Amino acid sequence: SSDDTADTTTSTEGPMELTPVSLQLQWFTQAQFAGYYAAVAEGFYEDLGLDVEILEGGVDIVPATVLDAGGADFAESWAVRALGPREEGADIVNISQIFERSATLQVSFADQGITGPADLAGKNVGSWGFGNEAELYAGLRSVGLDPQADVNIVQQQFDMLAFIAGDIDAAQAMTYNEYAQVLETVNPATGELFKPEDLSVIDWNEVGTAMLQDGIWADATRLEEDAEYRETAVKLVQGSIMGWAFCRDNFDACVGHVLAAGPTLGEAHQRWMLNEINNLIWPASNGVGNMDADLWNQTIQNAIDGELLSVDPGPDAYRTDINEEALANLRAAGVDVDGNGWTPKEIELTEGGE
Amino acid sequence: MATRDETARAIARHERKEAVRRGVRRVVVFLAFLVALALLYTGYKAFGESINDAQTEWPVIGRVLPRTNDLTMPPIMDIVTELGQPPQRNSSKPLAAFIAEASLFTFREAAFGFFFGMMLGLALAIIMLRSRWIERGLSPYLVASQTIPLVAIAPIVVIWGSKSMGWLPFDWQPWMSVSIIATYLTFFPVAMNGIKGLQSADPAAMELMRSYAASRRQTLLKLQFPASLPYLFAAFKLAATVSIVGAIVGEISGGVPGGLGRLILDYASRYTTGPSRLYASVMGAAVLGIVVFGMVTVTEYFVMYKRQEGSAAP
Amino acid sequence: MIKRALAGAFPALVIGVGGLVLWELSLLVINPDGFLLPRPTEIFEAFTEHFDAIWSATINTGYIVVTGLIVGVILGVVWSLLVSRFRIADETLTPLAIALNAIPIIALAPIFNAWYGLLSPTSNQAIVVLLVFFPVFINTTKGLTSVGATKIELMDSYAASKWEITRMIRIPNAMPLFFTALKIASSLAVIGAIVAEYFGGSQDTLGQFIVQNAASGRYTNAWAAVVAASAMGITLYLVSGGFERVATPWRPDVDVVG
Amino acid sequence: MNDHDTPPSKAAAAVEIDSVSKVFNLGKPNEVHALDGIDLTIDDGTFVSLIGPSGCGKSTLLRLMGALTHPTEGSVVVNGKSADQARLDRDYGMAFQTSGLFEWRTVTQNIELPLQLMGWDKAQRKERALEMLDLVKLAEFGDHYPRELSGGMQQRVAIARALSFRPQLLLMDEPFGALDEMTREHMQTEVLEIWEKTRKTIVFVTHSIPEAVFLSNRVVVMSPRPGRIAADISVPLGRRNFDTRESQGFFDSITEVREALRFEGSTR
Amino acid sequence: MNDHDTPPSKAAAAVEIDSVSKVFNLGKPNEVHALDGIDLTIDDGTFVSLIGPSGCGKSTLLRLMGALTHPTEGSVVVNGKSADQARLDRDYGMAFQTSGLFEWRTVTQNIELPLQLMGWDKAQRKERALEMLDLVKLAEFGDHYPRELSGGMQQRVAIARALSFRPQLLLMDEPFGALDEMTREHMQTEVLEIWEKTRKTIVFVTHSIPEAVFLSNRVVVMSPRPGRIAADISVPLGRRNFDTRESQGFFDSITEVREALRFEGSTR
Ligand SMILES: Nc1ncnc2c1ncn2[C@@H]1O[C@H](COP(=O)(O)OP(=O)(O)OP(=O)(O)O)[C@@H](O)[C@H]1O
Ligand SMILES: Nc1ncnc2c1ncn2[C@@H]1O[C@H](COP(=O)(O)OP(=O)(O)OP(=O)(O)O)[C@@H](O)[C@H]1O
Ligand SMILES: [Mg+2]
Ligand SMILES: [Mg+2]
Repeated sequence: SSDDTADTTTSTEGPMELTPVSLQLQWFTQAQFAGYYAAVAEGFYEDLGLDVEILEGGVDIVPATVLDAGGADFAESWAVRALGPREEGADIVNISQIFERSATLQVSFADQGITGPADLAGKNVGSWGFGNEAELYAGLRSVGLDPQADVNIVQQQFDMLAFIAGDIDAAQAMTYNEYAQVLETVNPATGELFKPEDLSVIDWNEVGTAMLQDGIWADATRLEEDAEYRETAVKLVQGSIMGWAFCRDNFDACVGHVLAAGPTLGEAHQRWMLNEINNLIWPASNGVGNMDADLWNQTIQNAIDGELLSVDPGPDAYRTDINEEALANLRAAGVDVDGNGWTPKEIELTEGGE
Repeated sequence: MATRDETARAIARHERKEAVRRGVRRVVVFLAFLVALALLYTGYKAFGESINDAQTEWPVIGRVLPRTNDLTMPPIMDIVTELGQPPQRNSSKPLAAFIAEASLFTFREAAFGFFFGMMLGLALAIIMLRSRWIERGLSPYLVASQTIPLVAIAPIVVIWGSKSMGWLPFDWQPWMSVSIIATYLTFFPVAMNGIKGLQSADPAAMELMRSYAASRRQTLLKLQFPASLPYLFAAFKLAATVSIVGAIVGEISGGVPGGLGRLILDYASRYTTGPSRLYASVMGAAVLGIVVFGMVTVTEYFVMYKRQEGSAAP
Repeated sequence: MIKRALAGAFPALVIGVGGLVLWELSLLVINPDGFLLPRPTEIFEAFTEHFDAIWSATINTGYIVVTGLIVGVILGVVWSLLVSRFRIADETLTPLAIALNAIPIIALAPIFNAWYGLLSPTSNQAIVVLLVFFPVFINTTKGLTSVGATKIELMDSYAASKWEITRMIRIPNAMPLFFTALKIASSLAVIGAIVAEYFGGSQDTLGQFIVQNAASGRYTNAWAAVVAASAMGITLYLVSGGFERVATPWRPDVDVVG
Repeated sequence: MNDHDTPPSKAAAAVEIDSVSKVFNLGKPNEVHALDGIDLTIDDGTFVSLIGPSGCGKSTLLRLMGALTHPTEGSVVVNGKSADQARLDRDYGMAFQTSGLFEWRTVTQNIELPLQLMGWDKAQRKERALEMLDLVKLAEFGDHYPRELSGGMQQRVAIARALSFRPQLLLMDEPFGALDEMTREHMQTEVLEIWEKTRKTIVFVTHSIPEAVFLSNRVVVMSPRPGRIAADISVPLGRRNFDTRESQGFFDSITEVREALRFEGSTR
Repeated sequence: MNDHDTPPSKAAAAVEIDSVSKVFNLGKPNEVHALDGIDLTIDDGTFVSLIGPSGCGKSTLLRLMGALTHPTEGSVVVNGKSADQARLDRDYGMAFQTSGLFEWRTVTQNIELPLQLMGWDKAQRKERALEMLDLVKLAEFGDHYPRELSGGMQQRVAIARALSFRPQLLLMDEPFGALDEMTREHMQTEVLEIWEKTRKTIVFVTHSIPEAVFLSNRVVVMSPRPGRIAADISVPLGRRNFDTRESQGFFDSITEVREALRFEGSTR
């Protein structure tokens, strides 16, 4: 259908011709993707000559697959969730690694006394799969535990009930989503919301087994052969980074853009999420989006150990030229792409996250 | 003759009245039964805590009894009040309206899926009717096709839908892919019952058509198809509810927003912060299922009532 | 006998092998780098490579399928015995069954998980039971109630009791329809279990194997597990057909398929 | 006149029907007066046929005798007791137009059915079933399922079943209605043979005039709704044989019954 | 002898069957020799009955005439052309034991079915259907559905349907087999009336000797498998009326057919 729309836009838009671009997200609309929504709403893409259509993700939607199948021009994906299909033959490449940090936690009730990976031995440990397990497995192995034998890995549902009900001792949770959900739930024992003090978390960034999460991926061959597409890629990255910078500097307005895009969770929850997402990006040690080779290698090693990948994808799996070009353009225009001044906010959660 | 017609009409009127009376009685009894079920649910909750202990004590029964607290089994009144309240603070639309809109959306997907599934099923049945060989060769795979879990094909369909439907004169919408997933579930009962129904035409009537030198098409349209209607309606009833299942699974795994599937997934994923919302949307799905079932049943009544079996007038 | 069975299976074999070859060739020609729908040979390779994992997942899923199937069938039969015997049961349980069937059962998966806990197999079994129950109930009820009036009158003339009538007429009369339902139910059970597994629980199941592999783009592995699931469905279907032959010896050639 | 026409000397009444009326759906718009003021006494050991146009109440009358339905007015006495009591005492056997065999039981098992219900033990049942199979000349077919038998053979099994527990009274409702004429004539001969051997009382409903005449001592002709007894014709044909069907007496009786029927049929 | 027995003077052959044999499942273990060396010529305008024990091949012979099946050996010529050609030319109408009415069509629509298939326009169809309804005396029932009609009325509709396009040849396979005796006799009279009005050739399969004798100019008696023609009896009864059934000639013809059948039946 992209051909059709190209034709129609040519005939109706007149002189100011926008290039239609689609970006496949990896989950439903929420503040995790605030930068892209903001870039659309604030006209950053349009100023660069792009007409960006944001495609919502789903449970079984693999952005890399959609990208490879031609269902989208670019994809927003975790590194491992894109490298798996790539190993199967998807012709894709990472062009910008937006998130620098991992948001995955292993949450348990404080009274369980689980403070590090070693404490997970013999426990019911929740995991969603989908590549999320690699950090956990690597963390367990780092303290000498065998993920298959020494813990009981449980397939987690989409909600935290199994954790609250005690079926799962240590549940997987994203800082920006499920962790907040627990804090939005009434503790049946006290009649009040759960408090951070009730919980203890294992942060994989601290354990040192974190893996790269959200980045932007593109069609590898098209980048090589199609100069126009490469130009579009630079513009997309440039506009997206502007969006993320906007969300860092205009917190409330950015939340407004997300809410306008129609998330299903409420405002308080989106505020919490955006704050946590900003934490994953800012401060950007190397200019936002630039690949940290050490983290890349750590990601690959964890994935291979966890049998998510069978071989090292090699240096062709990501390229930095496009992001660098975008950063250069942005720096020239005076945009702060490092965010060194970023400080997290205090967000108050409400029951149900409304 | 006139008086006989009159008595016949009087009898018909009486029978219709009887049928209505029976129908009303059925509805009333069933509603009463639903109330009883609601009471049972509430009553069970009241004893819940002690039963929860039994879960570990009683070996088999304990496993079948749900554990209960307000999180796993929200009070019925909570569900009812939740329906009237907006699920999001930044909008005043009550949950009931959300569910109704989502139901309509899912209904559209299911309706298209039902339609195409019906077409595909009939086409397959007609192909199988052509030769016993094809029927024998194909039917095991029709059965096998239904053992392929939807979750495996849903993403493929959604991706292919957006990718390869560009040639169509209209823009391919994600919900259309969901309709295709619904089609996948719907065609099966129609094809299986369709072939049985088409073959059910009285052999004598088939010979009659042959004696008129009727073409295959004429035989199909004038005899075999009408003869298969009772079988087809049985299949349609199954297909109607199954198309809803297909639409919901398709929405969930294909990531298509707007329908009941997404609503259920959303409310499931934040279950702990509002279990009654999930219960309400599941009930929405139930009501939708019952409505489409009812629609087929009513259609069946109007198409078939003329040929209801009845003793020949003596 | 065996020769006839083989002759009966011949068209299916031809279409099956032909379909596989066509699938393989057309993917080789049209879509050489596509991996959404892998070629049969690739699926076979993945199947052998991951045989251990798929096998243990099949065992775990199979347990849910078979137990759920058994309980669902028992529930369906008991339910229809009640409905065919007591009018009040007919007036309450029949519409309830129809309503239950109209509910997209998978929508109940999250609720069952809440009820029974993520670690208990009961929640997945409950899904299977509900899916299986309906066709068994509908068909068995039809079989139990569609007994010719002459047969009942004959039993009345022998002053037979209600239970004797049920045991000697209604139940045998319901057998053929019951087995038709059992065949439908056996493939439903597989689908039900896999969709239920999709909503969490143990990771070592076919449903999770499919979802996890599909979610990371390894469709070939996912399809290998799909093959295992289909094989399980077809096996159950054929086993039901076998039971049918044994249990209804008075019927001529019961077509195992269809 | 020979043996065939003489009821056993005791001449006790097997069935006494006294001013019986039967109304279906009483008081509703679809009320049907099926029978009206029927008086009928059937002597022990006689073979009585009921004949009449479709819907005249033949089956209803038969079912009243068998206590499968009850009269709106009047009384039915069977073997000196109420019909219901007779049913509970298993005083009669029944056979219908469709053989009503249970397709899931073999021929032997079908014949054993009433014996099983009466709690006979296995050996006894087996013995009696073999005896019955001999009587209806199906000894080799004991282990077959009904579908493997022709229509006529199925009817013979049904008759064997009805006779298996030696009921006093045999009620048959168009048992040969579904057979072709040739098979039918053959079956008629067989039933007569059985009747002559056992001398049970038989009440036989039929639509066929030659059948009624050929089989019975007495043909009861009924008129259409409300069913009444229009004529009660005795058939003095003596012991039947192959030539009976071509004898003048046979044709005369046929004409007599036809006249009685035509007169009644003309009201239609 | 009067009009009833005289075929029209032209006496062309409507059906010529020449040394026809029919074997089902040829060469398979379940091979059945249904017909063997049948020679039969039916003159135009005659009413011929086929009678014989069940399974002797009556229906098969009829279906051969109608080109619904084909002979293994020999030839079937209808109206001077091959049976298949006759079928394509719509030379004949058929009526079966079960009326075979389409329950989803009204009486009129049922009668119009063959006309519709032949592409007649609406007005023509309507007109012909009304004419046919008159012929079978069901003018008031045009808009009724079959289930609202009695069995006899349904059969009359089926006959009207078979006649609607004025076929040369009417093939009827036990059309009254499912009716009770009284209704059956009534229908026989009606068919004769229609035959006398239209003077079509009718081939009529039946199991009933009186029916065959009452209706036809000629009764063809068949022997059981392999089906052969055992006797060809002409029935010189003249124009039929109420008294025919009680006439000596009628009983004589019945006896003649019975003897022919008994002789053949004895091989069973
Ligand atoms: N259970 C019933 N409810 C209502 N009407 C009935 C019932 N049983 C019989 N009738 C009516 O009573 C009348 C007599 O019926 P019955 O079956 O005794 O006739 P029959 O003489 O046996 O007819 P046939 O020769 O067709 O068997 C018929 O008009 C029939 O419609
Ligand atoms: N399609 C067929 N395949 C195999 N055998 C057949 C087929 N049709 C008929 N026969 C056999 O041919 C023989 C003659 O059958 P047909 O139906 O002509 O007999 P019929 O005289 O009409 O019998 P009935 O009086 O029972 O209708 C029978 O033995 C029958 O089993
Ligand atoms: Mg009757
Ligand atoms: Mg025949």
